[in-house]
Amino acid sequence: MRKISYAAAIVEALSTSLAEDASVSLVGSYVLGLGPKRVLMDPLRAAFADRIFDPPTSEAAIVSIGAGAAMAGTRPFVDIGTASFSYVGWSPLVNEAAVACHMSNGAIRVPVVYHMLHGLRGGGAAQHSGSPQAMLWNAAGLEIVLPSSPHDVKGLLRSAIKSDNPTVFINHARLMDIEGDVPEGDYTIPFGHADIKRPGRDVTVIATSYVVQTALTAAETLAREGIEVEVLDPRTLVPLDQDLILKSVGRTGRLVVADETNLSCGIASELSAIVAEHGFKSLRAPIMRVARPNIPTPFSQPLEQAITPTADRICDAVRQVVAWT
Amino acid sequence: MPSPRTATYRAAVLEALFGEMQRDESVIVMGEDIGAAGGVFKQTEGLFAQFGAERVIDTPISEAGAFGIAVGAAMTGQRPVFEVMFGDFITLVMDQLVNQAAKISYMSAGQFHVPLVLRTAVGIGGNLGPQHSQSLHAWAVHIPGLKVVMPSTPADAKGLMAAAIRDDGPVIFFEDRMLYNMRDAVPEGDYVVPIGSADIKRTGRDLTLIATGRMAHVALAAAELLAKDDISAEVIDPRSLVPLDLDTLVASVKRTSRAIVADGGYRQYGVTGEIAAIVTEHAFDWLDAPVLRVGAADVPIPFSKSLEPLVLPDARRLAREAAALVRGFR
Amino acid sequence: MSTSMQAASASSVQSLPAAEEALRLLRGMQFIRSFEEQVRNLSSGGVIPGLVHLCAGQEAVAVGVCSLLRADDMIASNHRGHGHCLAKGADVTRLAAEVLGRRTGYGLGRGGSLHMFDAANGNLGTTGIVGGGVPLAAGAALSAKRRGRGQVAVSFFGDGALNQGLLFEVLNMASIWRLPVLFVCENNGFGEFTAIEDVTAGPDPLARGLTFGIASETVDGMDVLAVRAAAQRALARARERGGPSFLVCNTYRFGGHHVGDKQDYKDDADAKAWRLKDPIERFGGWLQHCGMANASAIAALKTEVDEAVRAAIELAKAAPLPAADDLELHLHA
Amino acid sequence: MPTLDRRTSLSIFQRMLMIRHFEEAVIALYKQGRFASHYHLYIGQEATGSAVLETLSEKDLICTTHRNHGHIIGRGCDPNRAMAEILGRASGFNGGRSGTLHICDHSHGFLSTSAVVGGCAGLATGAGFGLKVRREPHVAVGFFGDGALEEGLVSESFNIAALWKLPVVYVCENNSAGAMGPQQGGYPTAITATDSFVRLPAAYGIHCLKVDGTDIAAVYAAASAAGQRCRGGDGPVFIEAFTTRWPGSSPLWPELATVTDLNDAWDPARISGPHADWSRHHDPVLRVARELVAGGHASRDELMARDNEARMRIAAAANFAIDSPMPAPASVGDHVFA
Repeated sequence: MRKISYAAAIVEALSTSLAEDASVSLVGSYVLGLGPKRVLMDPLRAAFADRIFDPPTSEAAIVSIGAGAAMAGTRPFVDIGTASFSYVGWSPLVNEAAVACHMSNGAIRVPVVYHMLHGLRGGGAAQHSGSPQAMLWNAAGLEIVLPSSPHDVKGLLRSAIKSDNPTVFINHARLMDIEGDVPEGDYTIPFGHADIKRPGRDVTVIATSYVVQTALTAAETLAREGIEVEVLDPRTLVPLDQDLILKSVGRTGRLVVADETNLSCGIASELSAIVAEHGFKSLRAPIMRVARPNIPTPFSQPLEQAITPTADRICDAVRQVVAWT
Repeated sequence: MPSPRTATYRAAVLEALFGEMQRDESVIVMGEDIGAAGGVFKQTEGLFAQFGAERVIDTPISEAGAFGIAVGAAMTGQRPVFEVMFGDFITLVMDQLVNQAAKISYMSAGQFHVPLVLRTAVGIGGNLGPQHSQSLHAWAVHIPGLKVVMPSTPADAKGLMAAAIRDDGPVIFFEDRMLYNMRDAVPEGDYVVPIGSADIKRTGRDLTLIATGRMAHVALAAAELLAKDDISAEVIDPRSLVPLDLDTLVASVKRTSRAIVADGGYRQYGVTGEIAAIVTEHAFDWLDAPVLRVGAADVPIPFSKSLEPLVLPDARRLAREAAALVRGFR
Repeated sequence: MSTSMQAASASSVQSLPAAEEALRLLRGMQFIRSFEEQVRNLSSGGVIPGLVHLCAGQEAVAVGVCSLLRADDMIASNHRGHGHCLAKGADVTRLAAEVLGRRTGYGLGRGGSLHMFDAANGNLGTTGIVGGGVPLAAGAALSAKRRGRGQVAVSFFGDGALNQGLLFEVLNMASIWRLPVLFVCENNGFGEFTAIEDVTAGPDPLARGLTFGIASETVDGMDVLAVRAAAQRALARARERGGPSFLVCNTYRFGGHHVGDKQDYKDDADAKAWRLKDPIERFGGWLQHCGMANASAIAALKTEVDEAVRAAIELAKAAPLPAADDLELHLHA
Repeated sequence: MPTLDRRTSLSIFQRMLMIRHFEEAVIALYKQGRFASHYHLYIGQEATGSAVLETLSEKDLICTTHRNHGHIIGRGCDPNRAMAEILGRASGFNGGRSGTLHICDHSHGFLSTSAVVGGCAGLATGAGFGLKVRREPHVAVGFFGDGALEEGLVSESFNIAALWKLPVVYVCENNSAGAMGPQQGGYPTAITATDSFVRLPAAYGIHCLKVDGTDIAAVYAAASAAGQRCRGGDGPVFIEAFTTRWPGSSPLWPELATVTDLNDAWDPARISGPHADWSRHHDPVLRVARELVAGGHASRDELMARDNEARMRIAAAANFAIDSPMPAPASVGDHVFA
């Protein structure tokens, strides 16, 4: 199958969506970040000039405008840019978009997509490396999508734009350049379906976003030591594919959750609690959490490296749970 | 023996504010309607009359800007107690809280400190609906650099507010609206409860109920019910979520081998998940049963009288789950 | 020479500084320019991780304002803040070390270019959030007002921040509370990659201050003396409890939003025209025009400054990176 | 001096009567303990909302705030379901999920009703954006109080609406005049440094109009002009409508300070009590009634009859709400997602 970059896959999904549905619009077109890949958006800017708007630096307003436009029956795709900036637009995100459907007893739909780039990107420091997805999961009412491969990002983005719910679509800055098999044609990946990126019998490693790639690297290393790791990517946090997670841990009896959000009240903690609660009897070792320690992201490279969920840290955690008796 | 002096939760916090403002010129109070109006919950009543407009500052409805100003003032010698009227409105100060206040001491390598207290009223009750009832403290816990306290009794509220104001870093102080009128013993005069110390509100041997804020009272009521069934529950209130007194929690769970975590925030991705995970991690070999979690239903808090009470479990439901946990995993 | 003549006529109305002070201004601007040029080379050479935002072209604003500030006055900067830090007295070696992520930097190398704090010189820091530093300056002004020692706080921000609601809220409060704060908008024509007119509605950015009853004026931000004169008025107002001021300094960013930005969105003729107004060339020309310095003295000054900056950067490069023990320091006060 | 034809002015007055009686009924229901939460009333501002709504078409979109009853009723939404929502009943517009703060009737073009100050301005701007994307010749109207002009979100919305020429009419209902303010233990009022609210949107190049919010002809004229401008693609308009705060809305909790009796309109001598001045000079319902009769548009008896009709209709709505069941507990999790 043909290989294209993660960024190119995003552009394909956006292009198909804009062409297919005249009510789809883009608020903010630096969807691919500020790197060289941003030129991939130029053809779209040309082809759909009347539906692509580059807003001022007014995060609160664009989040709110996206919600309003969606309530008014269109399907805006709003680019918040670096995920750390979502805090500037936090109120309309959680007080308007997330609650409108429930508050109106289902009368109002909010089919908006909020796009952001999260994660440790190399020198992003404390205000450009944020990963707010766990906090957004804690606020009920938002669908949360974290594609980890070019194939997934295309299919999930198509689903996100078709979804009648407010969807937070989170890419990792480091994923943009990775290449992978992507079908030429149009396809969607339904929400709530986790994907086993690599099967294994000894330990389940749940990872999200860019850390899925890290976990696959770790699995290679561990395979050489005779440890067969199953790498599971939930792909969407809301809705969450709890069944597949519990099935996998039911087989392996051991779990490591690897993720880039901060440890406290983070994704690793929640998934660990869910499995401990519903899969207690199948656990043969404590669940290990490999996450970003509770420290603001430091700029300097050795320090940034020190808080990154690396393949080495995942390997150590896996070896610990395997050794547990 | 004379019965101890009592006060309401609201009055206890106010006592701490009066005390600290008298003690320290640099303590100022900022917020909406907190001046002459005395606060929408009357939680700042009398401060304006005593300390005047220079130290008790009414802000416009400009949460982000006003909070940012408090952060700047804290960096330059003031100790602001900044009030966000409803906990739901911390959404409006999120950027200044997460991207500035929490990180400035770290980013400046200690050149600057941000000695401010963000106090806000949270909790479900009184039919205020989806934008005036949430307990969003899990967000603050998720952000490195913030201390998070959540007192459940008038005495703790007074002592922790004093400690929060004297702390040199940003402290988020969550008060449950529905506790404001609760009356209980409160020490007079200068009284400080150190941040980071859990409190065993009731001792027991069969299971540990780890409960925050208002849920500590639900847990105590549940413990009463359980006692009737000869189940002895220990109730621990962490009192502060950052720093978390892990030793006290784990020691208790190692004794009882069972735990339920109860918190007023949304259940998914919240405080209950964090505490359950960390307790399971540290007491795995002592656990006879999964650590259960009890929190707010993951829905926007509905207004209607018939729906609102369903969002948070009551003592009966908590006791039922506790009994099942003890019996089911003998 | 024609540009320096214009500068002279534009500036002659302003209060003329003594030769010594004038050379101090020139040196201040040249120092920033040298620093930015050498940092740009390091950055494009891949020595610096992350994005670096340079202020070459805007030196007159930082120097014009900061040259009038007392040591105990305070500033809050933005993401394009090297110039503000240097102009407010930061040590160039520690600044370079922070940009390079070295342990000897102002933030142990944990902040980097976007997050540089210098408490000793009243610098509340550069910040990575557009408009994020504006309320910090207003808060510092609130402290200054309480202290009553005539301190002033200055907020530097770009035209991109004009569209942040935060600025709107803070302007309102600064005016209501008559805070001793000076809001300095460095209008360099571009918010990141977008021209100001594409994202900023209204007749004139000045209206954003005037509407709250704040004394506001537009300044030629390429003329250090013009900036200085306007700042003088504003600072006097602030120190005399006259409340805030709002300055829109029209200037130009010679480089891109960050090092590596191709700047394909810029108009060449426009860029050329602005280059002719280079604040350093222009002021140097003016100094020669009125006999305060000759060409060789100015050339010597440039060489001396380049050398000083080079030496500082070498020191910074030689300094150690932070160690694992530095990871959690100062997380809580 | 704009004037209105008989049909239009009577239609506006009809909306005003419905709102007034609805609000007086809400207070009564609160006093009976039928609901517990804090609430905000529209009494004193009926002329503004009714005249603006009179100019709108079915397809136009509306955003409102915590003070939404007047806009909902004035738009002609079912008072039964509005009152049921305030009482948290299953039959309410929001199924009892939002109560007084967030009532919205999507079928009449209302977007989600935000109780976060300023939230509505952002949503209304988004509604205008949606209309522009779909190239529909309608307008989005955002009603909010003067306090919203303290929120940064509102300034950001002004800027973008002006830049993109969005069809949005911002109606700022300035009801601060005559308010007690916190110093007298009353409800808070605006804290702003500007000497005139229209200067704020004007700074973003938005076309601004000021009107007496109790003068239906003036409000109708301004709203029509604003609507035309938007539909013509000339961008947003900001209308500041001045009203004098109803004494009952001034304290920290609403009180039934005045009770409406149309006879007071043509017989001011009957008016007495501490708030007589407000009733004589600032009550929009009495003013419009007086003008309708004076202008020969209607007889006193005709107006009394309409008044009575409205009173009955609202009484029926109150009974409907009281008799409606509470939502089923099991439904608490419904509609978190579409």
